[in-house]
Amino acid sequence: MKLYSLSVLYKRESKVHLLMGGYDLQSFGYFQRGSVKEFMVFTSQIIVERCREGSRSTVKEQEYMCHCYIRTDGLGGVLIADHEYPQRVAFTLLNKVLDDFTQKVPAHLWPDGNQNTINYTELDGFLAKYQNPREADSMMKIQSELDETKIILHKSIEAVLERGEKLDDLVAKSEDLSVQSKTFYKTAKKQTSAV
Amino acid sequence: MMMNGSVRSRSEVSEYMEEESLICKRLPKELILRIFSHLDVVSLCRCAQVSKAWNILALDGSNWQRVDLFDFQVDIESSVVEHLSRRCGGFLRQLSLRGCQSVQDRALEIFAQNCRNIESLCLAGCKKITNGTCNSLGKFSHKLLWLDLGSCSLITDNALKALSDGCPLLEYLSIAWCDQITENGIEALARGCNKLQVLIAKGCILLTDRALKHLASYCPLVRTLNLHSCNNVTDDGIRHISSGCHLLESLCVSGCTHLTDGTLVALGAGCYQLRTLELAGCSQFTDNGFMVLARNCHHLERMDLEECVLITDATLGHLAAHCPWLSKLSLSHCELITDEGIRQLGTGACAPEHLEVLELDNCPLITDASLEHLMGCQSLERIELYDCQLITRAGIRRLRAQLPNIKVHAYFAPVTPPPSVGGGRQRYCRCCVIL
Amino acid sequence: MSAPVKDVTIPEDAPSDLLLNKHADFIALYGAKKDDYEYCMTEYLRLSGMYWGLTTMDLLGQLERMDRQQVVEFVAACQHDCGGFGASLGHDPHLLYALSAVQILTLYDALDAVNVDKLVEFVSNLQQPDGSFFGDKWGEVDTRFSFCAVACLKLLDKLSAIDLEKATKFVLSCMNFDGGFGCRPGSESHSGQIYCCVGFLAVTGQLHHVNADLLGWWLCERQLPSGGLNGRPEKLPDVCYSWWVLASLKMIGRLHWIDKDKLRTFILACQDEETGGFADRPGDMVDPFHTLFGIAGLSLLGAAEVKTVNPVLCMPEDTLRRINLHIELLSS
Amino acid sequence: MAQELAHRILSDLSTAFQRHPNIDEVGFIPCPTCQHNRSPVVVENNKLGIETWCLELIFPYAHDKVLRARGRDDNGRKIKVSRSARSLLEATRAVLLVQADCLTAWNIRKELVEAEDLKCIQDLKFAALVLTKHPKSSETFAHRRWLLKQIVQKTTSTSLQPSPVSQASHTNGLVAGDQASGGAAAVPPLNARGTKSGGAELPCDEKLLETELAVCQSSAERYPSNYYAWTHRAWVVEQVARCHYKILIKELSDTRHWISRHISDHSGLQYRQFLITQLATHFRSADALQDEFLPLLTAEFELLTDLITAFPGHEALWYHRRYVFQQWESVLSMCKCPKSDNSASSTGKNQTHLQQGHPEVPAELYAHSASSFSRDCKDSKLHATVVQGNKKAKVDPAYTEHHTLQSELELCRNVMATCRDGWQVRLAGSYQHWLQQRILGQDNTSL
Repeated sequence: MKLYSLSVLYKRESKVHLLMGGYDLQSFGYFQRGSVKEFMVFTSQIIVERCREGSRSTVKEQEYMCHCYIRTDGLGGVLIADHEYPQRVAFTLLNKVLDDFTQKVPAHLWPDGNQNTINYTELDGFLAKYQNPREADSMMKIQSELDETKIILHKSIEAVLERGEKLDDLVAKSEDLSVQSKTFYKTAKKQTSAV
Repeated sequence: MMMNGSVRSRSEVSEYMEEESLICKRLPKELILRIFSHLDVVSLCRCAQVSKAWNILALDGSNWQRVDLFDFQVDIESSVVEHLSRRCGGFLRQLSLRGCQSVQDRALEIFAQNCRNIESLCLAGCKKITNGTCNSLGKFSHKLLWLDLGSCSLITDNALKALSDGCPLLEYLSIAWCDQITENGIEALARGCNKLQVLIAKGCILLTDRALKHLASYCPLVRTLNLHSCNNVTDDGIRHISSGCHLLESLCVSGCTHLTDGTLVALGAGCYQLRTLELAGCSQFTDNGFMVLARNCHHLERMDLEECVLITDATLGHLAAHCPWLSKLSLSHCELITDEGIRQLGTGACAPEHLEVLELDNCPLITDASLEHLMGCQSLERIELYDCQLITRAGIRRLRAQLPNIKVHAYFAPVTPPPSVGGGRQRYCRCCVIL
Repeated sequence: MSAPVKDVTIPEDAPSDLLLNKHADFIALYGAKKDDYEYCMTEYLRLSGMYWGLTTMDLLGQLERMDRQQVVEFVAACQHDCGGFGASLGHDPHLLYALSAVQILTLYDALDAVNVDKLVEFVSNLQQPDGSFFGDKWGEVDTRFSFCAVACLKLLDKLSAIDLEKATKFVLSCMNFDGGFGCRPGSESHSGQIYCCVGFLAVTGQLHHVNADLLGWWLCERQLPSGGLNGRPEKLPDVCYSWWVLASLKMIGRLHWIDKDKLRTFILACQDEETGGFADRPGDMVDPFHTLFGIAGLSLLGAAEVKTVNPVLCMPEDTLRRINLHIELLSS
Repeated sequence: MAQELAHRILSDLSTAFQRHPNIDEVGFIPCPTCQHNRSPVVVENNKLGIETWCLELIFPYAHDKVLRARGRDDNGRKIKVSRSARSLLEATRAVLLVQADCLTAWNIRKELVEAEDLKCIQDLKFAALVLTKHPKSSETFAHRRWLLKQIVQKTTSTSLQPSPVSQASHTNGLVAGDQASGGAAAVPPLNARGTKSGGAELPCDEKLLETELAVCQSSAERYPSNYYAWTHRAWVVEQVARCHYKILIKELSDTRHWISRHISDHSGLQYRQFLITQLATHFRSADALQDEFLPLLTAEFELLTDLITAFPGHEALWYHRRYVFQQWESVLSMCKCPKSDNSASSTGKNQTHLQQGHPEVPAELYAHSASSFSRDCKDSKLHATVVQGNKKAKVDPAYTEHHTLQSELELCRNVMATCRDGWQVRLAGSYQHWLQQRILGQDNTSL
């Protein structure tokens, strides 16, 4: 079971921007990591854009599970994990991270903050600690505090997109994705059967 | 190989039977022999299957003066060589067993005994042969002129002693990659074979300056010397050569990393006949060394300076000024070379008629300007530009326009038609292919 | 709350009828451009590729669209002096391609185009003292090769050429406690290997060795909510595994244990409407391999539009009837 | 032109391997066209990258060279065989980096090894590299097995090697242990491995074994439920380590942590089944089985119970439990009545056990697994049982009853009653069904 990326984003009037991100891409091929990272950011952004404030949702995309929690104050977190990673722990972590972030980064910095302006270094630590959910904390106990029935499950990214929206188009349009990443996306798509 | 012949034979025998009588009546044996003498090994063996008469004629040693078994390397067993040598006897002048890995000393002993007129023998890649073979050669093959022992890595100095005792006429010897040979072997060889003109000692890593000293003092006729990756050789060794071998035309010291400008100075002082000089990987040479060399060795035609990383445009200046015959020049990985150097080359004495090949791959400073400077080189056949990242498609196009027949080598993929629609759709998913 | 089941969801707009002619066209077109890079990439399994394509065409009743003579000549050219067949010209001989070759030549009733005795010799020479089979002279052992050997010989009516008792003993030594089979003794049960081993027992008339209920249960546990079947626990469903499992169930008379309609829906959803052909899963790239096993699977599920397929040899029943080859299966 | 470029890129590859002997990963860099006059072959801290635009250039070129080594030109016409070790190494390398299942290319490398143009160790290194790009290439693993056989045959005396027959039926007798079918008919003759394995020293080069296991590990990491990686690993333990006791134990504790981090990897779990099955042969008396083998099974049960509850909905875990249960039952049945048991396979097992001597049981095993428990789950009670398990002279009835059919059925009922997760419930259901089928199955056989 693996955690790949943990990012904190801010959402206001359906505009979303990344405040801080942490990544563990060791399990990917060395030359893929760049593109994979770009896609993790890209995906996290899309999901936060498409999900309501105050909602918890999990989006399944091929082998990946993107767990997303957006607070009513617009602060959102996305945790991208594999399908083995327990959803419950994922959301516990998201709660923790957003609380911790709120404590350490004053809210007035959120609206136009970004990776460079914001000083928050805990994410990698969280990622490392939670890689093994058993060691993370007594997560098996905290089941109660989280009502899983409220978590919305989407079967693919396409499922969170608005009518008529196509993921391929979004990828094609995106300025945050390098040419290499777009090629990577195409080939990866072509080879889903082999991957 | 004899077997190869028999395959066809059965079918052919019948056809030829009645023919044969006719032919034999019409043509005198001598004439048939004469015809056979022009056939290759396989055809001869096939003819040998046709009839008794033809068999005798076809296998007459006089048809077997030159035999090259390289094509059959895989299935040449010692026995084949033994048959062959018995059959050819004194007639055999040239034999190539290149790559016939399974051939062993015993077979070559029989060969040496039977074919004493052998002049040219290639044993390159016959990995199993040892000093034993060279002893046989030393004992029986006194007319040997040309011998290739490349990659016969089991042989040692004693092999060369044997040759020096028995093969005084030897002019060409290759002991490439025979890495057990030392200066003692070379000394013995040099003492006995003073007519030596070519010595290929590529990869004889144990050779030292003293080996070259002996060579220089006993073999004044040496024209070609290859010391590729003989890493113990220093400037002193080359000094001996230049003082002893004034006829030297071709020298390869690529990979002799200890050499410095001293070598180039020495060559300039003694080897005016130099035409070919290979210095790849001799990273200590500088412009000064090449200045002396160029000023003295005007006949230089082919130079490999790959990875002589210290040289600059100045060296090109000297070559352009003093070496009018320069036809092939490699500057791969000479990272200090700039367009200016190429300009001098392009305006140099060799440029208009002689310069045919220029290798500039991995010269990062070269730009399209260099290509402009070379447009006058009418005889330029090939130019290497791999990894010259400042070179553009446009620049190459312009050069081609000027020199239509030139081969330009760069990474720009040849314009291939875009992958046909759904090209990727023809994949098998091998991941789950069971049968 | 758990990880969601490893499975796919079938899109609403997924095809639900058999696009018979499109598939025929897909196969007919396949390999038309032989200079194609992808074509070169698959050279190493060419003969199998041809078998997949030709069998598909035959099952679709359109075999005559393929160039019989060209195919037969190519197959013959792939035979080596040792009697074995390489995947393509210049490729080394291997049991896998010996079977493909025999299957193709049987489809075309052209076995006389090759040296059958040599081939039989090649196959029997690969049997080992323990009864197992090498895939080629380099000595890799796998129950797949045991199947290739007997299937080959059965089609040539030369089963007597090998030591059946030992061969069987080896295959049975690869049976696991769960009733399944692996590639070697002690190896994990795997639908593909199960197909080979059950197929081996079917060909040699020894299906009684199988614990049909135990194995049958394991096999139908491969069916996922989407209706598709996977090859092993917690793997994604795949059209080709649908075949390996389905055919095995058929052989041991337990086909009725799975939900046929859901499986049919899954297989049909793996078609590509524009290009024709089947993919491993809905929305993926199609290829001849999955196309054959998609079609063959539908045939086992009783699709009227396609010929009946033989679950053991994955060839049309009518072809086998022609050479009057009959294989006894377990009854439900 | 295209040919020359392809040739150049192949030599770029060679240069890359010469300059960076420790390349440990290969990957393709998505790049549809060649933008710069720059080599598509790059090496960054020992990772080899190849830009995808050049693949369609070098693969056909290299493939053609391979065919030429087999006397065919690219149109399949017969031509003179041309073989130069160096160019064949280059060509096969290029082909295999792109298409790892081209067995002809691997065969050519085998021939180069036989001609001593290529060292086994070198090629093992190359094959390992290929696996970083194609982690489930069966041909690559097959080639490794061939290379390893070459090395093992050189190092160990032939007397050491079990005849395939005994080996096959041997494993079978254990794996298909209580198969109702005839699968287990053969009584395994005691083979060389059996007698040898008690010995302290390893029958093979430790470094070799280590690297091989590491290769399996990384391939298993790169592709989940990697059938070829795990069956290869089992082959290595059998053929290279000759199922040496210490290795089996070490593997069992090494993979323990791995599987609790890869709970859906059935192949990994099945590998533990292989290890446990092989270990059983080392406990050579009914007593030893009870005192030393049963605790291993208990530990496995506890591990599973823990994982199944912590991570509901994983079929792989439930399947593994089926194995552990049937092993448990067969061992118990043997301990209860070793003589009277007539089922061919278990008699076979008993003979094996009785004929063999008594091995020293390493306390570190229990220490080790205990520590990995405290890492994986904080179940001190279990910790206790296992540690005593080591010391206990006679088997404590309390815990032979620990996993009766009843207690397993109980577990299923609990899950089905309490668990909110539908899939988990379904899995418990089919485990229950399996258990019930066993009862029927055994009734049938006893009749």
